[in-house]
Amino acid sequence: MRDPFPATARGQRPQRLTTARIGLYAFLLIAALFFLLPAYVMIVTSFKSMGEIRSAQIFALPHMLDWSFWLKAWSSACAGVNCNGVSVGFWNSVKITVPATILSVLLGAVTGYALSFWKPPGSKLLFAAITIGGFIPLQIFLFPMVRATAALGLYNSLGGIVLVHVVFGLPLTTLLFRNYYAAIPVELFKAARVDGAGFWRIFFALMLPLSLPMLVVAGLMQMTGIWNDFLLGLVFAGRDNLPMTVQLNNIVTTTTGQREYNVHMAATVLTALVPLVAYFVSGRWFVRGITAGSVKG
Amino acid sequence: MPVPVSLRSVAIGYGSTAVVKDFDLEIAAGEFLVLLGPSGCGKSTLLNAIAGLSDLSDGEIWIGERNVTWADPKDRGIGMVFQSYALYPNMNVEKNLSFGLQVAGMAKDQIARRVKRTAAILQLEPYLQRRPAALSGGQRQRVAIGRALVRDVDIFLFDEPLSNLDAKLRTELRVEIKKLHQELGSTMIYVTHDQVEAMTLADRIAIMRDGMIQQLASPREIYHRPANLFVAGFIGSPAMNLISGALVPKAGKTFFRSELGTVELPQAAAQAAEEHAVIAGLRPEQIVLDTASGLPGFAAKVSVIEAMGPDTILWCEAESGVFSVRMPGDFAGAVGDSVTLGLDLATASYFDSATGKRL
Amino acid sequence: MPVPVSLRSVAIGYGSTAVVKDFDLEIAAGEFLVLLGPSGCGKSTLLNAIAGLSDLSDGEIWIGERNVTWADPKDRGIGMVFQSYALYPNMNVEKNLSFGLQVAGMAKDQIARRVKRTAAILQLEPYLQRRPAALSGGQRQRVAIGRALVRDVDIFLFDEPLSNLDAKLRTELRVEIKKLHQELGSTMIYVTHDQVEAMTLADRIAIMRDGMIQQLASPREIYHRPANLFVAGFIGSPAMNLISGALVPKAGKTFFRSELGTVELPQAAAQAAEEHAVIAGLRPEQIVLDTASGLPGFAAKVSVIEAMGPDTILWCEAESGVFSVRMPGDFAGAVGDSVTLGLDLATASYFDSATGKRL
Amino acid sequence: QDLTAEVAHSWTSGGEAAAVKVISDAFTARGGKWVDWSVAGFESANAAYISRLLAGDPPTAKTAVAGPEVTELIAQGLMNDIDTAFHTAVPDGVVPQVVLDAITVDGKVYMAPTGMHAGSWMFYSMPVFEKAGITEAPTSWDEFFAAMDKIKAAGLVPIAWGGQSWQEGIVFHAVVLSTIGAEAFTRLYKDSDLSVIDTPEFAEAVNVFGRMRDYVDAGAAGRNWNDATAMVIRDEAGVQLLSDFIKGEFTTAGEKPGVDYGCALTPGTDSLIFLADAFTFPKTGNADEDKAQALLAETVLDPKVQADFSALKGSLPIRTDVDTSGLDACAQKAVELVKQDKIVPDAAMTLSPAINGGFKDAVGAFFADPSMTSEAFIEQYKAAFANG
Amino acid sequence: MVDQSGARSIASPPARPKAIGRLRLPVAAMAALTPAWLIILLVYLGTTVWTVQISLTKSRMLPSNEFAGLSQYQRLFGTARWSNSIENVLTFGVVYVLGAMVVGLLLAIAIDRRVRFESAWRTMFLYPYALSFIVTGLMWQWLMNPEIGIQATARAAGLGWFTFDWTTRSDMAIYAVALAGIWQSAGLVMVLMLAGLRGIDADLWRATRIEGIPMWRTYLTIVLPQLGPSVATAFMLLTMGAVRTFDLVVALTNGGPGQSTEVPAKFIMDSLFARQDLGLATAGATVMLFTVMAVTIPILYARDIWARRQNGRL
Ligand SMILES: Nc1ncnc2c1ncn2[C@@H]1O[C@H](COP(=O)(O)OP(=O)(O)OP(=O)(O)O)[C@@H](O)[C@H]1O
Ligand SMILES: Nc1ncnc2c1ncn2[C@@H]1O[C@H](COP(=O)(O)OP(=O)(O)OP(=O)(O)O)[C@@H](O)[C@H]1O
Ligand SMILES: [Mg+2]
Ligand SMILES: [Mg+2]
Repeated sequence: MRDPFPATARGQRPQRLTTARIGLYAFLLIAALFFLLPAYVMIVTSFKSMGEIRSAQIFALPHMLDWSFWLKAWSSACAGVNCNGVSVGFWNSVKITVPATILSVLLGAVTGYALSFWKPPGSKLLFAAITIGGFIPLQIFLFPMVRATAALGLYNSLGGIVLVHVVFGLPLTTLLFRNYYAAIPVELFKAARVDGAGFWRIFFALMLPLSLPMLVVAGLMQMTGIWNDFLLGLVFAGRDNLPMTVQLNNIVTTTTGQREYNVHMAATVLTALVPLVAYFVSGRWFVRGITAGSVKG
Repeated sequence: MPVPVSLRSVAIGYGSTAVVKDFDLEIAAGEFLVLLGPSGCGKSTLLNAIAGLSDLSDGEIWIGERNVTWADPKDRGIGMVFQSYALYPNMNVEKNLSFGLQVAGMAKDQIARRVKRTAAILQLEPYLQRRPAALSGGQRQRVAIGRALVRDVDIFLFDEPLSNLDAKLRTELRVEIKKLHQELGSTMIYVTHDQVEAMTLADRIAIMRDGMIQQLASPREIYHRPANLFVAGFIGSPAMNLISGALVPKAGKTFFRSELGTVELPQAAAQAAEEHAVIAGLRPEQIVLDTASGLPGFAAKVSVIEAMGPDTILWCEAESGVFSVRMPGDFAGAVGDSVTLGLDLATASYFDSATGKRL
Repeated sequence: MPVPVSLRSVAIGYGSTAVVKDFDLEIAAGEFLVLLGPSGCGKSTLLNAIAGLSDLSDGEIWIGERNVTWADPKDRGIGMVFQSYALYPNMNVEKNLSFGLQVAGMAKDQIARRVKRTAAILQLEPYLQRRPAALSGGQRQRVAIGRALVRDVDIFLFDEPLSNLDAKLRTELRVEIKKLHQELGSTMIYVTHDQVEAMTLADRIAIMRDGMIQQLASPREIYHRPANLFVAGFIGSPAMNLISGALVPKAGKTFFRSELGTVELPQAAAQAAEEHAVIAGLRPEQIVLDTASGLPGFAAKVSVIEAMGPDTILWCEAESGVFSVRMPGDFAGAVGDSVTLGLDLATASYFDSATGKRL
Repeated sequence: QDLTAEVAHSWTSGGEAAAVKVISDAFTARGGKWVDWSVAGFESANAAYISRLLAGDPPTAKTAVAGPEVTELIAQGLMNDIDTAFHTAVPDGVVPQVVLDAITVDGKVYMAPTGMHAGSWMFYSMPVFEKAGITEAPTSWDEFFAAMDKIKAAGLVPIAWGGQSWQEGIVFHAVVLSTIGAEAFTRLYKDSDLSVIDTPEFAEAVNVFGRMRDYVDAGAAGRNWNDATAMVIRDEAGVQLLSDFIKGEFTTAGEKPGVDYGCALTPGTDSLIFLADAFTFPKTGNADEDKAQALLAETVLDPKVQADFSALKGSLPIRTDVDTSGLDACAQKAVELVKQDKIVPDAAMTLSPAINGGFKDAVGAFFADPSMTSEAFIEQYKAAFANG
Repeated sequence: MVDQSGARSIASPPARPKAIGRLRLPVAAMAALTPAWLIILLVYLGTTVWTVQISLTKSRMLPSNEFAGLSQYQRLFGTARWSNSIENVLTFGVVYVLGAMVVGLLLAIAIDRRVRFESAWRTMFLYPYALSFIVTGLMWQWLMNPEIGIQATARAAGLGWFTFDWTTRSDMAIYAVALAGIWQSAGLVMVLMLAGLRGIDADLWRATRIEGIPMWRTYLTIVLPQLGPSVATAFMLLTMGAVRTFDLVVALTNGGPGQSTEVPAKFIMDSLFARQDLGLATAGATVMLFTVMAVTIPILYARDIWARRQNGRL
């Protein structure tokens, strides 16, 4: 340890690498190792020929950097009679994910906000029901939802799949936001009410900006969930709107057919690129001290 | 437009504990009412209830002709300064100020004008683009005041709005608030712990204690004729000097008997039909240092001298206790001096020993 | 054990804006220093820097024999009351008070004793089991004070610790803090806007403005001999009455010439080698209402009367401006009265018109 | 005329997809329009398919294992028969009776089989056998275990084991067939004659199956079949017991049958356990689609299509009258058996998925837990029938 | 709510309507909650009713109306796999939820310590969440395979004693699944906690530094309790995930070895689509649902009471 009282200390504290700091980075590195190990194997595998893969040296580096499997995964891997890789459903995925994410996050935010601050009669019951709903395995909903969307004329449509995602996202997003709002000083809400703002005004002008970090978290979660979903997309979206993951599933899953691991790895990573990029850029919205300076005490 | 506010047997509580009980208060249209009371007596709770931010457990609140007990805050025509500020952390100062106006649908240029004027009054111009987190404590408080002042409401609720401001600014803002009050004629309910503020701003002062009103009267009355011992002790700094004794009626005259001797009181001061244990209260300025004034006096010794600028407080130890005496600022005594204290018992307040009520 | 604190050409800023620049301050061991200054002048910033909570951009801080510029807050032996309280929201009052002691490894019973004593001083006993969210503003503030007081430290930093308390409690706590200071002999740095507090508590007062010290002196000196116009205007409420004029030396004597006429000044008041534009400053109590006193006078009209209890402030309009005059509390004039104001120019302060510095 | 057929299938990987292409090309050549609706993975495909049935929007055709999972839909009146198309396309007698039985309900043909897969195979690495000094593929379980001991002694893995219960189920049934014989096998799995389970032959099967635990490596649990195959290809393991579909793996690895690897029936067996894939045809309520269905059925049953499809898929044609010269050596062996009617239907074709699931549960549990007694296993296995 | 009677003399206050209770209905809030109510009532409650109803029938592949009494439940509880599944999901749930919470929280705290390249770290820890488990399950399968994975590599490097063969051992396989689960979900907990951590008032941190409270202690006793809502959220999400766990198991062990990693959701899924046993699946789902309700409702209730006590709120 360095002397905490150097007689010559002056001005800005120098950035020093304390043992605590070193420990911190060591922890992060070890954690990263644990987290990246599968990714490493995956990436390495995606460059290997099947022969190399069969040799079962999972940690070995590929003999050469062969991008062909990535190319194949993106644009020419076969699934059934279509050999267009995972790129096929990309825009469909976007078309499903964007509205479904926005709507479900908004619905969760509004619901959480109403439950946290306004507490109209029945709020507790509703919240309990929503919470319990989160435990039901989605697949149980499949048949009833099929009947319901068919009855609404939304089966096999973009609207249908978006609706389904919003419905299934409700417990998660509501939970996120209700608990987040519970930590926001209620005085803020009071002040806005005195300022004459009503339900929606307070929500949009005050609560939504204040929930930025949670919007990001909920957004990332919903986006990932919706982007990665394939069963609901398969069932509800209709053939014209099948998401990318249906193709991914068709490429990657097989019971008795061949498994081209290299292409599978590449396809998986490619499909996950959009969420990954989102994770990376979302950092700047994890703002520090978002309610700082608002209340005293 | 000035509106009256009326609280009718209002009760408010948190959970099972009642904070305010059976509270009645009529505030006239355009009145400036100051709420004074010890910390935790329920002032903020009351303001919150008037604003509609917390539910009553009993009673009614009327604003003007309307029973607003169950009305929404936004329908009550109030502006409020929160004790804890409650600034919108995501908005800069300008937005904080203009938010309420925008909600009310005011025209852009008018909003700008008002915000500008308010910011000028509060000397906030340099900070308009800052977020609350980047402001000093006093600046935050000013934003909180500004947020109420920009708005055009019938009733202003101020919860210790100037507590974190320096004396100069505080004086200036006090004058501004008074001006605003006169201009708008709005009803104002103002919580403060600053007696100068209370005395100078108030039409009437309500002294609260444990959720109940102890005295509701003009500042001058409260200061000079406190209704009971609590008010007497609460108002004035340093507090009143209290002397236990008895009123003794004798031959049509009334005498005050205490350890310090027995003195005849003028008719106006106090009267008693029979001997009566009382406590006499004397403000520090009702005690003088020399007996030349002809007042009954006794010996004491100066133990502490507090120079406070315009005046000096002497703490004098006598046999019967410690007395505080207010002297001019240029007083030139020293600790340890022997003095003779003269009590102006004729102008003193007398309280019943048992009930604490003013006689 | 009392330790001195010394700030040596300290500079502090937020981002690129410098708040405190080239700041030097020597606080003696066991001294009670009050920091006074307008809102936003950098008082809290300075306290934070002394506590080690924000980095200096330049300069050094010494506590006792140690250069603590880079030392951790916990190694500085300080206790601090935050302007924003910063209570631990998840802990009840008792835990809030005892947590620091627990962490320091103090014995259970000793902690209990200390907490009990502190809670008693602060009158917090009924609330020990409550969380901050269930406390009134003043109660929260008292917890914040308590958290600093329970600890045994060499230096206390108080950031407006009494601002949200009622006058009575404030007086009591002021006395308690003073007592504590005397008992412990710890060095105390105290930010306040309350001039009574500043005057009564301080060994010395530092008046700050824009991150710089304007005057560092005893309370009495600051009040009676402000170093410049800023200090003169900042201290005292209402502020000094300022009269522009000139000092005219003539035949070995000095005269003050203004719109109100020309008056000879006693030797002690002010001197000038040549004619010199000055501003004379008179406290409201340096103005009297009758000319019987033989002071130079002029006619004015009472425009506002503020009864403040112990005294009454008259705002009098004269041709040359508005003058505030302090009268006794039982003053019985009325608005509109014509009065003659007598100025005690002999005891007035004189400032250079150009620099604002005291002559 | 719009002969569009939306075809649901799960054949998405390499060889499978190529095989589907044979059908789709032939269908297109006949004037149809193929719309591919492929969903890999049995569960997902089924989920999606049933959903579409419920929503009243089924595809034109769907592949399935010819068996009870289709019969329920037929019983519910949701399926079209293709009796006419079938008999137009297929002369009598060219489809083995067992297969015909499987695709016929109430005297009408409802399914158009594409081919069949044979379980009860044993693939082995020639170099490993050589190294261990094994000259002949074992034909009885005693020989088998003796050979395995040799491989073990050579420091290699005797059995390349895919430790997933569905693979283990296939192996177990192959063993059962070897010990109880084709007739009893059919009685048990087709007619649910539970007395078979109580025979000593069945107990012997359990015993043999249990012994295999000693010949698998530590990493067997949960292993995919192709990873197991890779062990044989790498010549690290001796044999793999499974269906014929694993051949493709050898082929893509550039291995030659008879040179690098060998194939034989499971020791002690003389029959094949077969599983027929077939197209089924939901009622769509659309006359054009009915026509497309008939056309598709005819296409599938075309001898050329059957031959080409099987060659790519690694299966066997359902018709005995097609030109099988394009098939590999192993498949040739199988074709012979088919021609001799030495085939028994897989339990999946005769018993409900629930019962089959129960089998897998029991077999998986038994293999994973050496402490489980044969009796307990047989008890659980039998219970699966009751649950169905 | 304008009073019709106009001005009233103050001397005789109007007869107070005994309107204590809430007359003030937040109409907009109720309107805003309508979608949620609709979804809950129509979809969630509707499905629940449907599920219970189907569980009382003989449904196989398709829903049918043939009443079967409680026979599906009899079958359910007669299945060894179901009881195994319940046991497994409990073990898994505890390890997974606690593990993911702890790891996620530690990561969040580490990242919140103003580290450099924050986005990179965050993405590194979160990426597993974005990858489909069909393939990442295979990665873990490989890594944990004693013949080719970490164990083999370690042993090849001379660490002969090193053993990591959980997936192949019936007694350890469920922990292997939990490990992979933690790997997948810890990042999620991390961002959730990060969102909470970022909201903590800077002055509070200052206060703890003044009092000399060590960092770990500050996190444990001050920050963590303040993150209460975030912790609760993460806990709930993870628990929901644990109860619904399905593809993780399928991808990693497919329930094996034996039935050592079978879980109820997989049981339901298998019954639903692979085994075409709708009746049994819905019976399983019903049992799950009621179990969850039996556990959740008292917890929610207790939490509500506790919160009211703490804050002295109504
Ligand atoms: N985070 C910040 N970023 C930028 N400027 C800041 C920040 N915090 C404070 N300031 C500015 O620094 C100056 C000094 O602030 P400081 O809090 O020290 O004032 P103060 O003297 O304590 O005032 P007050 O009496 O109002 O509490 C103020 O003008 C303020 O606006
Ligand atoms: N949420 C709460 N739960 C329980 N008691 C509360 C709560 N809020 C306030 N109280 C109590 O109610 C009483 C009145 O509080 P209130 O805030 O109205 O006091 P106040 O008069 O404004 O005091 P101050 O001058 O200190 O701000 C106090 O004793 C306080 O402890
Ligand atoms: Mg208050
Ligand atoms: Mg400050």
